[in-house]
Amino acid sequence: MLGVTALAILRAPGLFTVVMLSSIYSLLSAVVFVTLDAVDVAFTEAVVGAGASTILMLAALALTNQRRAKPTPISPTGLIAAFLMGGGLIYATVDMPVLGDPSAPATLHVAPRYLNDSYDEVGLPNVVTSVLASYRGYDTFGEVTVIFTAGIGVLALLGRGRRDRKSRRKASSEST
Amino acid sequence: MEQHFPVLVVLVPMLAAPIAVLFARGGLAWFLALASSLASLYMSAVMLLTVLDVGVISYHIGDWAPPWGIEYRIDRLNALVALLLSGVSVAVLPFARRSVKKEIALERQYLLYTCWSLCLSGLIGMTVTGDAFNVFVFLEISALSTYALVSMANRRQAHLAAFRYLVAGTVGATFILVGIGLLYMQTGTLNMADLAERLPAVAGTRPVIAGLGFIIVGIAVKMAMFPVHGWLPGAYSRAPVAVSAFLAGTATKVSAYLLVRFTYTVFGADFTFGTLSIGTPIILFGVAGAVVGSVAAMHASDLKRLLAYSSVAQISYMGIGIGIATVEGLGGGMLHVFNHALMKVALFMGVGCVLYSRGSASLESFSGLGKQMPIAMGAFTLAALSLIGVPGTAGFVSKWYLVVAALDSGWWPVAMVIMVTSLMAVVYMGKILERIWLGQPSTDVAHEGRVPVAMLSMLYVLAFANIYFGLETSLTVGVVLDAARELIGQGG
Amino acid sequence: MHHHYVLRVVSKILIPPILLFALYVQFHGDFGPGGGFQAGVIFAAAFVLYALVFGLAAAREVVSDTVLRIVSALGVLLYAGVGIVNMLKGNNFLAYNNLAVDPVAGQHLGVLLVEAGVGMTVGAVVISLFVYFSS
Amino acid sequence: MDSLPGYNYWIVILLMMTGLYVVMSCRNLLKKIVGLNIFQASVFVFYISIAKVSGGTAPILKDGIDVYSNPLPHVLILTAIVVGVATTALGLALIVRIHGDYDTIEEDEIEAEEPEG
Repeated sequence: MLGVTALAILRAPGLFTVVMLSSIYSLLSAVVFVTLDAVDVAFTEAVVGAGASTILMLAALALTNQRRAKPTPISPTGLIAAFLMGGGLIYATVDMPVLGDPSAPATLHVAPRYLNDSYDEVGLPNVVTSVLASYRGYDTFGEVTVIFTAGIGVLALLGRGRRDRKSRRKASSEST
Repeated sequence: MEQHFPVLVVLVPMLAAPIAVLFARGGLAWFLALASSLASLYMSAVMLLTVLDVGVISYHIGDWAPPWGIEYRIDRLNALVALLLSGVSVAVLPFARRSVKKEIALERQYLLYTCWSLCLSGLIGMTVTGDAFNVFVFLEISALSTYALVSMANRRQAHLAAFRYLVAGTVGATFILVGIGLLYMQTGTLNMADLAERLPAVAGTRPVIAGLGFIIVGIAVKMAMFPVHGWLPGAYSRAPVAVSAFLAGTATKVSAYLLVRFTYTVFGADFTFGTLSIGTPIILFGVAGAVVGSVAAMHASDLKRLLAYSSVAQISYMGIGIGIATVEGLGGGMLHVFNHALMKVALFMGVGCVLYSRGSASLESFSGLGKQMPIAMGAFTLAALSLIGVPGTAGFVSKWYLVVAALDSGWWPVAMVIMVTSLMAVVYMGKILERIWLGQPSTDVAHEGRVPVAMLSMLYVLAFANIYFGLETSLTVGVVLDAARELIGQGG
Repeated sequence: MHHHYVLRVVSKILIPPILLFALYVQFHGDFGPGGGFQAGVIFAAAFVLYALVFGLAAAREVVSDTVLRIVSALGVLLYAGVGIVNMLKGNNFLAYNNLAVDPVAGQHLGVLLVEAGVGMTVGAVVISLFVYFSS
Repeated sequence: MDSLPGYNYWIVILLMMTGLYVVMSCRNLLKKIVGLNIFQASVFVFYISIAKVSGGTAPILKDGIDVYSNPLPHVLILTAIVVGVATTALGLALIVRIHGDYDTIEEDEIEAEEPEG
């Protein structure tokens, strides 16, 4: 289903449809996350990916007044790049551990300490929260800064003084 | 206090940003950015001395021992890069004050300096971290703030350039993310030192090889290596000129550092360049990039664009040095990272002075400036000579090491290409110098005022740094060659 | 939209539970799925609903742009502040153990404060994104 | 299923390829951003499938359960999702400005106005 949605996005001409499909795509991947036992990630993907991004995309769509995208011609460079990347990954799958393999290296080295000791060391039953806020709290600090940066960036682009965009546009096209 | 320097060097500029936003004053934001860059410069200098003295510093954030927690790990190489980054920021900020005042509306200036601080802390964070996923997080901090910085120029092409940069940068970052995921899948760890220890056991497996490929491609995009350099000319030529100067000295340099860090430290030189001989394609793309960049620079009509294309060529030299993978080659490549930052920052500052006083950076507007602005143009000429690689300048030293390394390891056509593209640099920089010193002043270019002393003096600091590091090479060459020996030795 | 009484009444009824739910998600992250990020976004959703029904101008009166900017900065500073307190108390950055006598209680407090910082910044930034995009 | 050990990854790979192709080929700027989202979301699925442990449950500790999925990739992806949204927001803001500048978000029409880019 994810694949069908992704292909539909590629072909759909209506931008509103594209945004809706992308929201559906996010919700579907949230469902996949639940089946893979990642409830926190599913929750976030549903709230942030399907919710916040969609609202922003709709707002952007409303501001740009564009409803339809031109049909996309087949791009050879795009195809080559996509197939090179896909080929590289498929080449790699041969040696990959089977899905759910309890003896995969990823589940053996670092992760067991989080599962076994985090309750004694941090005291929270939700291991994801312990890792997120304590063991790898610095990543989360960086992540908050990323959000803050995005807020500042959008403020710089769309904040105060946008009302005279039309006049500035004239000025900037004259100066070029 | 000193034991916290590894994290403070990142934290201080990062905290300057929200504090600047609280007060929303351009002047205060500028001061905070400058003060925090100075603090970072001091701290990275202290750390470099400590590292040279006692060896690697490891800082465990949250007191969680690696690989469970995130580790900051300072060695010779990244201490030098951190010094370079904060140094460039300290040098460009006094210059930026007046230049930004002229280019950007007053109420948005504090946002620019906020993004500047965030960008600096993101770049230093990428440099000092010893955790592969932490690299991705800080890379995104610096990337998002860079897109915002580029888009702040008051011209519409800047938005387009920033958008293209955003798309390319995000694809690059996602490639790096996939690569880190593949490594994690095979080793179960994210800590770089731990990865380096555990990778040899699984080195032959396909996910590891694919992971290396993804990481190299992703970094190449961020570094603007040929053929994925498309975003750079637009971004550098459309950004506010002070931002161009800052980014030219920092952003691609950190990517070059990351390439070294992943290929040499994490995977090990033996594996990357011995078993897989990744060096050959890197060198070949580097050669192609050097030629393409130089040819494009010869045809550019705007000086910012010319400098941006010349950056593509110069970045390719760094790639060549990294790909040759001998002590001289790697040392030359890293030396060029340092020296190219010095010359490009000075050149963009020179252009900034001309933009400030003439309002244009087209080639025509440089005609006869040697008579009208002899002081600024003198410094510009010094930096231009360094870019060409005239003996006695910093540019010569690193090119020398690169050519020698290429000849030593049998890559003599590569040495030829470095020579030929240097000649092309003579052509495109010579064209401008000729206009500056021999051309007639054009009458229709506006005269918009004298260049402020602050801008001129920082331009001179950088120009003389080019000469200083061209003559007195013991500091940079010594550190870099030692670092290269350490990195190549690590593989076994 | 201003004359749709049903909408106005329904949203007036809905907004408090949404805010409550945001707080629940914020503080329940220790035990179940949830945490600062999700809570921030849900909190912002309540604001978006208010703005959609009562108009953006009314919503901006409730939460002004300056407040948003300051809260988003304070969230980052709160997060870093916790780490700095840890440093002043002699441990490394973000080592929560020393926040209380018992290291586990310290960790708990640290996580709580840090998640609050996350929630502040995320909520304020998402609201301001919505405001910028729709004005 | 045993004959194709990596079947779950094949789906992810196809999704990543589609996403990358949308980013590189679509000339509409908004579709590019949507393509980036697809590309990133499929990488997220890839990470989460690394974390899956057969017979395990979500990593929230309860008495009587011994097998949990690996929490570390979950944490990484939580971070990455938020980073992705931040990028999307900034990209959309740029699109709005570009539309204000050029009255279009089709790259072909912008390039017609801006030959040098």
